[in-house]
Amino acid sequence: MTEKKLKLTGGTVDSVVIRFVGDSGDGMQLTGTQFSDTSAMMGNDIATFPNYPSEIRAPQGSIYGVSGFQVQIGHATVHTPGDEVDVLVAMNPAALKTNLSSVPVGKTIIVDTDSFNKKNLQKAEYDENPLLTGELNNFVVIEAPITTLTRESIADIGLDNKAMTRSKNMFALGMVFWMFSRPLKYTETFIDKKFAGKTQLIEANKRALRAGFNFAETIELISSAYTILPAKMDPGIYRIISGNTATAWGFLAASEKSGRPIFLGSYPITPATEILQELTAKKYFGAKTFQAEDEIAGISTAIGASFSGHLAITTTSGPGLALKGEAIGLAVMTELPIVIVDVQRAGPSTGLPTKPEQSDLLQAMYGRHGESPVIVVAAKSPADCFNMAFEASRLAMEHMTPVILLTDGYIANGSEPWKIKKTEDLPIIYPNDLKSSREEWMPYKRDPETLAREWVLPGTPGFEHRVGGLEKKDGTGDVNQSPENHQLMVKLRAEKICRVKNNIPLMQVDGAQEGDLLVIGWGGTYGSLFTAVNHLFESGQKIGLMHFSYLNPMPKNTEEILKKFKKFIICELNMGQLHTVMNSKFPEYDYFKFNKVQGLPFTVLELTQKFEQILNNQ
Amino acid sequence: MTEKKLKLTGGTVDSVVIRFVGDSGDGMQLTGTQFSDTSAMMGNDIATFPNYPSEIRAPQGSIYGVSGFQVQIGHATVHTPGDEVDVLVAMNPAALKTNLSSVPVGKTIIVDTDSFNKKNLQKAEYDENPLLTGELNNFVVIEAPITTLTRESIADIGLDNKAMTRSKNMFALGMVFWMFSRPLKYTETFIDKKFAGKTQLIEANKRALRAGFNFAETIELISSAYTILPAKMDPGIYRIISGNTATAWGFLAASEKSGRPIFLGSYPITPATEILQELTAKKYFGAKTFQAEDEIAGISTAIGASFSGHLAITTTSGPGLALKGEAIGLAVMTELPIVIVDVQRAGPSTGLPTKPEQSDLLQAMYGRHGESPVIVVAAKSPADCFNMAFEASRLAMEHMTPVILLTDGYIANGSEPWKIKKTEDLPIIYPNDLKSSREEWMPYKRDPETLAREWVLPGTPGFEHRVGGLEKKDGTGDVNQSPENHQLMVKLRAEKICRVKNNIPLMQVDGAQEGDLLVIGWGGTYGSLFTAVNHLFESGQKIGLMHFSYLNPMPKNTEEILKKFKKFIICELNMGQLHTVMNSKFPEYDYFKFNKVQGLPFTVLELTQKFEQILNNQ
Amino acid sequence: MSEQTNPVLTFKDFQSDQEVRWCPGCDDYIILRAMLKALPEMGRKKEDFVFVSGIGCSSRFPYYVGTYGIHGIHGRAAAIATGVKLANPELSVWVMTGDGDAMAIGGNHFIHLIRRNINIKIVMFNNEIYGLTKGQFSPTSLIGQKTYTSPYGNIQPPFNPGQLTIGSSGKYFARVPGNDPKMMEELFVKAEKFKGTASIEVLQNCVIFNDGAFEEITNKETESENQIRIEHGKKMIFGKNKDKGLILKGFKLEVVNIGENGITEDDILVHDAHEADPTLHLMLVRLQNPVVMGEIRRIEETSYDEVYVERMESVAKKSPFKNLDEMFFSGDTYVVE
Amino acid sequence: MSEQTNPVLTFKDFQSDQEVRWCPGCDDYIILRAMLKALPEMGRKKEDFVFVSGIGCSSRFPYYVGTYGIHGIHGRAAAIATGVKLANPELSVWVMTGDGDAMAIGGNHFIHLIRRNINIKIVMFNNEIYGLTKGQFSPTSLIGQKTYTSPYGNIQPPFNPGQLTIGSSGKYFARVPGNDPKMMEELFVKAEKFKGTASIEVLQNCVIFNDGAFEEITNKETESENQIRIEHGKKMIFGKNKDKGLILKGFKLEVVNIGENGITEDDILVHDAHEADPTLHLMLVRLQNPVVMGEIRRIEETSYDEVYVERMESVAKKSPFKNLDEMFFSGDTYVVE
Ligand SMILES: Cc1ncc(C[n+]2csc(CCOP(=O)(O)OP(=O)(O)O)c2C)c(N)n1
Ligand SMILES: Cc1ncc(C[n+]2csc(CCOP(=O)(O)OP(=O)(O)O)c2C)c(N)n1
Ligand code: SF4
Ligand code: SF4
Ligand SMILES: [Mg+2]
Ligand SMILES: [Mg+2]
Repeated sequence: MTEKKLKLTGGTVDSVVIRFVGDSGDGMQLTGTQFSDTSAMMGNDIATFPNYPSEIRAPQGSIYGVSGFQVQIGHATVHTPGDEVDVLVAMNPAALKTNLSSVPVGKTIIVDTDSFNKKNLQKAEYDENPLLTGELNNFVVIEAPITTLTRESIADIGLDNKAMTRSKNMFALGMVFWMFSRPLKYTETFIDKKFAGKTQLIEANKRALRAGFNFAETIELISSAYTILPAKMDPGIYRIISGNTATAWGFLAASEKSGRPIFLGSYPITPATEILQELTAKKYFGAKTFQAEDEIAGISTAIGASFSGHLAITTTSGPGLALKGEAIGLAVMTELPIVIVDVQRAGPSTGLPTKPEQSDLLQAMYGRHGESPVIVVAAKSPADCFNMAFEASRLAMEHMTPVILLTDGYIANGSEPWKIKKTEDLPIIYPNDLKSSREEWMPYKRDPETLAREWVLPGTPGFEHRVGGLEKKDGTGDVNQSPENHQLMVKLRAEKICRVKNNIPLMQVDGAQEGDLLVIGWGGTYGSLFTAVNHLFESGQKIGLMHFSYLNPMPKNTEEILKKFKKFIICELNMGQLHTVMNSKFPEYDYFKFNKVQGLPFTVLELTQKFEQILNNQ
Repeated sequence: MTEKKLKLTGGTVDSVVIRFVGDSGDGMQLTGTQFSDTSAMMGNDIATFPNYPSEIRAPQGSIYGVSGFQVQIGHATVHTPGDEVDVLVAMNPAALKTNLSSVPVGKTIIVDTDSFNKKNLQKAEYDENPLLTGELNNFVVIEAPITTLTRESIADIGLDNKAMTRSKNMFALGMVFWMFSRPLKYTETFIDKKFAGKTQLIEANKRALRAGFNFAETIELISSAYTILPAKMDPGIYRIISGNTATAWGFLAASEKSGRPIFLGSYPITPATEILQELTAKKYFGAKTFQAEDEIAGISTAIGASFSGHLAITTTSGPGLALKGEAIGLAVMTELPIVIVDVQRAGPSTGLPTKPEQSDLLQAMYGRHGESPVIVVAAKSPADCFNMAFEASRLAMEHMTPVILLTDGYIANGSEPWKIKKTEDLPIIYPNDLKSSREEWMPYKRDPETLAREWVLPGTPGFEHRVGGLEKKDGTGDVNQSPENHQLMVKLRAEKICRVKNNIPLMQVDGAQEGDLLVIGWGGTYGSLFTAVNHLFESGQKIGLMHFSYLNPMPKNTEEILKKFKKFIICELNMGQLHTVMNSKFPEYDYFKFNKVQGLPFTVLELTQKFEQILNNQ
Repeated sequence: MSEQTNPVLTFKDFQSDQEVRWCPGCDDYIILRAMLKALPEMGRKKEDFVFVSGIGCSSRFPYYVGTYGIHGIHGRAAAIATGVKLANPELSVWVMTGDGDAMAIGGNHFIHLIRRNINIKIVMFNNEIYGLTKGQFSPTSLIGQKTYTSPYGNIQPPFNPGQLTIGSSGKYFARVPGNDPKMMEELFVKAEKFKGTASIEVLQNCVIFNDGAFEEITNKETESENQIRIEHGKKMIFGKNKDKGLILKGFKLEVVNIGENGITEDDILVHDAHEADPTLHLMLVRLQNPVVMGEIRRIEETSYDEVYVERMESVAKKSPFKNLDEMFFSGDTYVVE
Repeated sequence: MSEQTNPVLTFKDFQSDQEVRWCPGCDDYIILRAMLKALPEMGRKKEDFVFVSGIGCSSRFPYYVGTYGIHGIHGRAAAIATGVKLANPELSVWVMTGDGDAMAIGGNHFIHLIRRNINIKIVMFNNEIYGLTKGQFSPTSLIGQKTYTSPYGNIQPPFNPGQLTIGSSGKYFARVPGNDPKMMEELFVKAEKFKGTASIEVLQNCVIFNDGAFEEITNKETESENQIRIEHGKKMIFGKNKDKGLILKGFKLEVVNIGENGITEDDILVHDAHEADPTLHLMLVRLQNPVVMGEIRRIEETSYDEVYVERMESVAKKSPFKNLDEMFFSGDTYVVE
């Protein structure tokens, strides 16, 4: 291995972005996760972004088969996986080719030279070997024959060639561990667990890991490794959690705090499937899951289970939400609580199914026939999925209504440290249970404050009643087609959702509380928006961030906040859907738009530049 | 029969509103249609509104079984079926009870006294007979033992009691014909046709009709009948047409003018089913229809047929549109032309399935995942359904995109005179067919002006290609997941729809062209809005009407028109959906809202009052 | 909420306060009466019944029964019912549906419910027409049938609901004429006791849009010749004079006259509704003349909901965590101070 | 666009320019090759083929064939194909689908296509798993199968695709192992000639998420014992030494050894794929040991699309109007001057 052109110098840095890229089969997701987890346990804050291809296993070495995992680790709180890559680990030419543009000049690239053979270069559409052409002159390129070294280090274990080669990701991970002074023990424990019983594999992986570590240490060429001090985070006990797991756990907590067992009726779809999988695996907590024949059956079973008194959930992504529209209308009319999770991905149609986007907001708000308002909330980060799943459940059952929870592929697959919540510290959820006496009770008798009707379950003697999709008479719930009653009921359903604003927290603005520019966002872009806003705020700009977790209804103080700023910019990973909503709710304000529709998150850089431009009146 | 309390005086009037109401089984729809058609043929303008119950045949005499048919006839152009009823024909107590509130004091009520027996009064929830209590004192009540008289008039024909009773609607119709000096011959011809071969029935119905007519004439108590002079309408040949028939015929015309055969894939749903039925019956024009297993199959077959080069259509109502959302996304991505007709009905969920509403606009605009813009157009009256079905087809095929056509139950079932269009007078439709040579052609090569891709059909040698729901590479149409290409394609698809504005007519304002108040509406409310606006305009107010037929994109001059007015009011049969759209597109203007959600059309009166209130600054 | 005998409940107890709104003369009234009479006989509490439907004339049914009920959306009754039942397996859950609701838009949920064998009863009102939408052909309409969407005669070959049930690996299928309240009543009670998905086809006359569709089969004059009513363990004999029966000939069932050509009662097949192999049942559901009524197939196995509950319990027993907190704090956690 | 023999076309002509992107070792490659070899043999023009699919690994198929094609949305391939075919009945339309695509979300369109008997070929890649979404159980997954959504073992009883086809009144069903390109190639060519809906199940191995699902059946060592390959008009004999066969015993098929217990070849059943009565075919699709391969059912009737075209033509002939204008101006019109 040779160090090229530029000197690599270690030292202490604030935060670093590392991206592991290789073939789908190269284990990059695992490598990235191990690096992230280890860093988190060392007290760094982290934010991750897995970016995998839509093919299951694309042909080896191909460009569309490249799978990547990016993590930012910092000693200050980090809110995004980072814009630009400080260290790129590229296991083959295709991985280098497709990721090079994210690496700024002067940064480090580690490559497995063994993979830069003619076949792979061709597949990556390189005419010549980029390691030889000089096109990488401006980077610190660390060329290591990783495959060979891996094989050598484990040659005597008795594995075949293919199996040996599979450990090369551990070798690469070892090198990176050394660069950032990470201990190996977490990953070693992980290996023990993962390969339990398969002693050869345990031995091979551990040895490869250590070999990489040692290799990095012993070769002179890396003069010194980077150090990242632990982040200043809230004291507490943490774990690394992905958004989908956090969503599942949030539901488990809501079930516990409401006393209502979970029923999840879903049909698998990327990137939402893990929620179904996680709750199925955790069946022992009493969560009932049901893999239905399609999305419509998924939500229909949830509606049935809600009628039977369960915390009823259905999880999906955009195309599935489209299919559920009619059934959501039934839940609106029957005023039954259900939570619909939409882990958004890039559309329209099948689109870019593994890439994140925020383009289902309008569908969530308006994608049903008739006047059928529902609560819409969104999670802003992987760990926040826990909170918002909890909140969605709470609001559904306290207000007897469907709630749509929007997350996206970015935060669903990404992970970050979660300061673990004890269930006893979570608020109690009060489903709007039967409280009337038999005499006063009617199926559509409403709570005077929330307008929620009471949730009366089959099996309760004396309260037998029927619900359904035909318009209901106010109070009795009988089928009724009278004009006045219809108008009244349409208004009551709207007002019921409107009053939810009395039961959600006020909007908290980050950065300046008043001033020149209010950045407005929602959902999974929080990390990037916050980082950019905070950066400018700390550098003295009067810039604030209003980030929506509650989209319908919006917090009560929303307009109050708008009044305190001069300019507004709405930033979204779509063509301007919150912009449409804000214009319809607060048309008095003039909003700039900043939109990106690339199946990728915002970079902090592009945001900062845009904000500066507006602040400087350009 | 006795004339009660007030004198009924005949004379010449401008317009009159007649409503026939009775049991679902009483044939009120037929009676109303006969009266309307006859009036139209006499040169009156007419507008009708059938209002039938959602039960097929509710128990006789019950309140929810009441079926009604209202028609306004005028010697000036009439645009609505009218607000208030001048003559109510009530065949039983339930019909009287449920319709009395629409009859202003002093107007005429014809009742069949035979039906005011104890059983029927009970079913109508009358404690006492309203004919005896004096509660009808302020109306001109014409009490006639219609059932008895009918039976007597046809006793010798040899029908059983039940069959004889069935002719009573003809007797009532005969009475009304006499009141308005209508000839019987149209209805007589109709009877001949309808009962062809059943001589007894022909005889019975004709005799009952004439008996009613004679009865009205001979009894002294109707001192003189109303006369309505023919309306001043555009010269031409007319026929009475319902909205659903007009929609079907508009498609037939579009097929003729584009050279593309029709394929309609649909699933029955009220109130859209008649379009499917009409096109199926008119198979001989080459329209292929297919009753699918559900709405998703309906639109999916249409997409397939579009790929095969047909003018592909699917028809439905709100719940069906919700189900079609995902597939519309596929048509957006594959850029295939299809027309989706949504005959709106009152929602949410099953709602009031036989009542009209305009509450699917936002679903049409936004009810899909991802960024998936489509063209949205709406018809404003029964006859206008012909134009807009034609337009929807034209735009779909010229721009290679899905088009949603919104009508509603009110105009779909209602009818009005249609000045028949000769097909040769209709514009030619130019589908965006293959025009490139094999060398230049690519599946996603776009017309530089419209951005439409070329429509190349299976069977064309040398142009084999695949389309699909995954994001497509600009030009080649290959599957492509690159960030930049995705952003480009999202923008191209949006821009393609945007450019449709170069291919639609400018907005024409009715009434004042500038001034104090601009009334804004869309779709089936045109008749009421126009009548109210025109009334105020003619009385000197600076009020205009901007009524949208093209909702997405909107006509180019929309903003220009907005600039010319001081105040704006958006009137809709929903909670404010166009309001949301206008705010998002033209947030600079301050819109009042006027909304009604009762499963009923606007009345001219309530509109006029509202407009006056705003004009008077209240 | 467990089963009990409740001798107090009567027909009246199960009536709802809603006025019944079908067309006069519709068989739906007969089905309703039969159900209201059957319900008290099932020996269960009133509050433990849930009637679920989609959209259609038939789907108005739940409004008329004074138990819990859901009038759902078109085609989704089977899925909604699945949720009701899995959430609370103690309930007696009934899907009331039409030929369109169950087999057109709802076809997928119908076959999947049957495949899973969840303890839910499906009563399909097969009138071979879409009633509520005023007369379009349905997936059971006959070839040539004239309806508003087949004015020149229907050309889509129909499903046979029994065959579709067997095709979906169904464990229970019964057929009953819509004009025989007695037989319906008995059948509903029997079906309630069956642990699994019961698919029941009622040949229901729609007087308005498809009057007389089953006239030949259900007409009181000729029914004994055109119907065969079978019972498990009994010989498959029919005819006014009980002089006809079914025998197997190669791969096919044949109708024979007892007493002719040396055929005696002994030659007649005994109905075996409990045979897991569906061969005979397929023959029976397909038979056109006579049309077979009664429990054609009834294979008692563990139902999905039972397995589901067992699985929940067995997994819970092996739970690695006492409670949620334990899971939250398990594995790779770390402390920030 | 009518049929023709086109001796010029080859395998290569039917390849598309897209790189094939399945996992290395996936049976899908074998199916693709078999199809590319079969296509030239069908004697039709390249431009007259349309491959339609839904979503799934299998549904990527159309991209790899150089004909016309639609990669649709999940579950809707059968419906999209129906539109393609009815709009242009001259085309040869193929639905390429998976067990999830065809029978989970697409179940309804699948059974309705089969019921209608439209001349469309369905090739279902049955790998008993959802491949594309990375390993959840499908409607054909076995009881006990561990997948990401059944970590404790699947408890939903599976469909049998052949049985479901027969339940849907299907006229054609064939089964073929995913590792036998020769048999597939032949079958595809035969199916193309069939006028009606052909339902073809390919037992397709998913190396990543359900490897070895059909190992016992398709393993080259044991296949001749565990499979029986049948042909219309031929005796149903199998075994390495052609020493086993099927006979009928009452309502059931039985495997017998030829030469044992006095059984000779004469006793062995002859396969009748053309018998309209589905009894034998139901037995054959259900047989577990051996598993039946080949054309199990092939009943040639007029297909829906043929009737559809005839109906269009016959009605057109009786048209009361020469053209649209005539209709517009027919009946009750009136003149305003
Ligand atoms: C999504 C949706 N599509 C269509 C309809 C219209 N629709 C209501 S009932 C029905 C068919 C009813 O037929 P069936 O199930 O046989 O019931 P029946 O009225 O004959 O008892 C249809 C098409 C609807 N309500 N919702
Ligand atoms: C509406 C919708 N729901 C769910 C999905 C996710 N999805 C894609 S393919 C698939 C299942 C694929 O299984 P199968 O049809 O058996 O194909 P295979 O990948 O096994 O060949 C699922 C659930 C989707 N794309 N669209
Ligand atoms: S339309 Fe037919 S099925 Fe519906 S209620 Fe009337 S008679 Fe019964
Ligand atoms: S996941 Fe399975 S079915 Fe899909 S391509 Fe890979 S091996 Fe084939
Ligand atoms: Mg029906
Ligand atoms: Mg599969």
